[in-house]
Amino acid sequence: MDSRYIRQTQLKDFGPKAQEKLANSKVLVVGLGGLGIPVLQYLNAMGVGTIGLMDQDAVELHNLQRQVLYTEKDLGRMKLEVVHEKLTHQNSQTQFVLHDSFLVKSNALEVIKDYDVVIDATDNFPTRYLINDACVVLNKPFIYGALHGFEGHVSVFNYKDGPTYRCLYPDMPGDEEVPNCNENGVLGVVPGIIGTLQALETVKVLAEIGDVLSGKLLVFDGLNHQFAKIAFKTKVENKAIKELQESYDISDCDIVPTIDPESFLSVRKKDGQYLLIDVRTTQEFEENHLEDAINVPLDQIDSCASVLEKKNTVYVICQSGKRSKLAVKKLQAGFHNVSFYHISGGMNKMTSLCP
Amino acid sequence: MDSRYIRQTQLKDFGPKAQEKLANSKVLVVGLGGLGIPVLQYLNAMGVGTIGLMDQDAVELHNLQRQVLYTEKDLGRMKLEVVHEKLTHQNSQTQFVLHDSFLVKSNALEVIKDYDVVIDATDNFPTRYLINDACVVLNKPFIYGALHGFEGHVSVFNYKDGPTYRCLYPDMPGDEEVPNCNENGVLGVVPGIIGTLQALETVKVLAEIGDVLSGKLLVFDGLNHQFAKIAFKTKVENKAIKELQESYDISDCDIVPTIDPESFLSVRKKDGQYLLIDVRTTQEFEENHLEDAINVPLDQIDSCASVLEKKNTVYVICQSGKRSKLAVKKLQAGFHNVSFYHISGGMNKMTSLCP
Amino acid sequence: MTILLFGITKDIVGSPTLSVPTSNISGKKVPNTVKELKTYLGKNYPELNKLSSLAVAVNNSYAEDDTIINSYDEIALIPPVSGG
Amino acid sequence: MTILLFGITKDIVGSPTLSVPTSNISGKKVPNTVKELKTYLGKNYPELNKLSSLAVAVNNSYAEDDTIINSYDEIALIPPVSGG
Repeated sequence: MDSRYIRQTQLKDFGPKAQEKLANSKVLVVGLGGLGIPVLQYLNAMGVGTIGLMDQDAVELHNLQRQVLYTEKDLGRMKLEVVHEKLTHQNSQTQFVLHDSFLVKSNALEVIKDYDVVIDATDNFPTRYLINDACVVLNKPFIYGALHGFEGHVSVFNYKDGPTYRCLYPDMPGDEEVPNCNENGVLGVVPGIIGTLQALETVKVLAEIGDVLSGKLLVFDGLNHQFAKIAFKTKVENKAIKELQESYDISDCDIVPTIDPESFLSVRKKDGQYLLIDVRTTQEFEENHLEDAINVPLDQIDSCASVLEKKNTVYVICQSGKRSKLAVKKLQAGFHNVSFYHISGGMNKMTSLCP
Repeated sequence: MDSRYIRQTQLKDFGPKAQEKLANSKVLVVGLGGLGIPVLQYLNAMGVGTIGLMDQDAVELHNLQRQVLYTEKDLGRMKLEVVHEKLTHQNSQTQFVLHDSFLVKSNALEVIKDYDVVIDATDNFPTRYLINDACVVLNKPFIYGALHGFEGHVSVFNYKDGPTYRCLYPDMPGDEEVPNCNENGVLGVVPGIIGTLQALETVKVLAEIGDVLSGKLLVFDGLNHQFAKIAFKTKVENKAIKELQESYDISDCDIVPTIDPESFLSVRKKDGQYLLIDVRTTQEFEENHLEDAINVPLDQIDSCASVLEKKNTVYVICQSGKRSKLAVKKLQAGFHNVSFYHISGGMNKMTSLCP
Repeated sequence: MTILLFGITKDIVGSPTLSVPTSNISGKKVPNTVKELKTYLGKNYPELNKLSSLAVAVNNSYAEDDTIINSYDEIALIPPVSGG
Repeated sequence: MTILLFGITKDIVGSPTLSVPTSNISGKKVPNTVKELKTYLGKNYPELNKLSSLAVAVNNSYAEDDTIINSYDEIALIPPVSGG
């Protein structure tokens, strides 16, 4: 055994056997953000043999406050490329598999089937439910972590006969129920705590040591250093999933006229008669926005009649494309003479086109 | 306020005010190892204005399993230099102060007095007790973290009227009571968990948010995801410390003949009539050793009469110089006709001289 | 009865804990099950009604709607969180 | 009485918990204080006697040598740890 890992192989409850199990393991990390970074830094350091990386975002300035692998020089670069480069320098013995896409219904089963364990390091409900269902279909455990402000969740789902994410939260919350991380914010170090706890559970699952956090949800509140552990049971119906759902996007069934950022940019050049509404919060808007955009935060969209006067075409943008879709649905209901389009991918996509 | 920190400034319980407090804060991190690295990655990411770095070790191969900032290219380089370089890339707005030394009695008060908070990220009892006493003398809070295998401790000591490290453990354990991290081993990700929890408490102290972990010791056991919180009280006598102790090295009062690595190397060239005993464990010895060393682990030192035959001079080495000193004390008691020397700084120092 | 609030429920109520009366001197109905508690809370904080998925823990165990609650139970509202 | 063991005490005993008899049917003295518990444990595991600094927690609070212990108390041995 490599002397590189001596500090853990000398542990009686770990030893060279557990190290070898790590070396022979294949782990997929979905999401290279706040949770994915600490998970990867430690799994790679500890000697997990094969690591799959999956993300399609670029590094942005406001990522640096919590995504500690990225430096200022990396701004604008694809996360996948940066992470691959740095982790290779950290441990040249690791095999990396790069998945240059987001996890979606059409690729989930194909991608996940090759791995022993999946790490849920995503930042949205549709992907979490997709990971859950794909892992149940394929009979793989997955290590869940999620954040909200000063708080975080950790659990190991679908581990042997143990419960799944749907045993805790049966149905995906609607778009307006629970804010996502971008809207809500997160204290920089909290993903570090939750991500390292995810990495620990991953190692325990792979190396078959200790008690795995299965059937228990760890709820951490950083403001008062509280760790609650909630026991919950397997519901058989959730273990019986045999195929993925039709759709993992709550809004997919609604018809929302959509324009992609490239098309919007070319339309914008030709036609000055449109209105562009940015429905993000004032703070987000101040951070960056397109110069012709006016800011009407989503929660004030009902009161924007005045700006719509005499406009035939209105484009709506937000950070990721989620809130703009919601806004268009609301606007359509109120203003029947105007054509509304939501810009898919939002500012995330837009800034990668024109950084 | 910089949009870089928007994800935390948008939090109601943090906001631009807390961010500004971080920016105006000065933090000293003592030790750039398993705990220091995650502490630094997150404090630097989150925008702490001034960070002091203190360490005098070089990067070694067996560090990489848990000290995730270091890459294979950094092997043999001084940690202080590597950390400074990488953290500057991560956040060019941070002011770094470099302390190219270990924390010792003669520099502790002078160094610590300029900081608001000290992070104890060391790996030995003498430095922990020194940090405690210096912080009590100077009235500074310090953020304690420590490791043992799969376990870790976190607490904030000397915070306002709160208790100190000595209120929990009044006296420094003897050399033989409790093994240090090098001897005992640590699972790679555990310092990540404990270090990020230290970083969180640091932020809470600096930004004056939430409940600080003062008067409570958090004891984490990674094998069974157990978080015990033990309440303990301030003992007035421990808050009354007005000066440092005579010595923070348990063995300082004993006369142990010492040779520094440079001198040993030159003696070794001239004289072939010596014996060199390496008292580390067999595993450590296999990892690396001087070619003329024979391995007699410390716990078997009593039974090494045979190898001492007809030797006049015996040099003893270990990893850091702690066990070799102990071994010399024991050997002196048993073999009065032999001159024993312990090699100060041990293999740590030796490998930095001839990497 | 003191209820611990996490995630969005803490933001909606604006506090990490919430007191619920356990005696009915006032003549009002006191919640005896998880379902009744949810209804009670929804009346006072209508935004809580929006949450289609909300885990309720009674004494650190996941509770179903028909779980009986008593004044000495430790109750926590744990909505799903999505950040990463 | 079950005692949780941390750090080097877990390594010495070779297990994360340790059972201590709480009735004296055997005629042996049963530990009633933290000090007596330490003495009892030291007899069975002499290496524990080496530990000059050892925090004992009773019901999640730091206990002094004269703290009374009962069979239903939660007791933990928490020695100092030095790694970093």
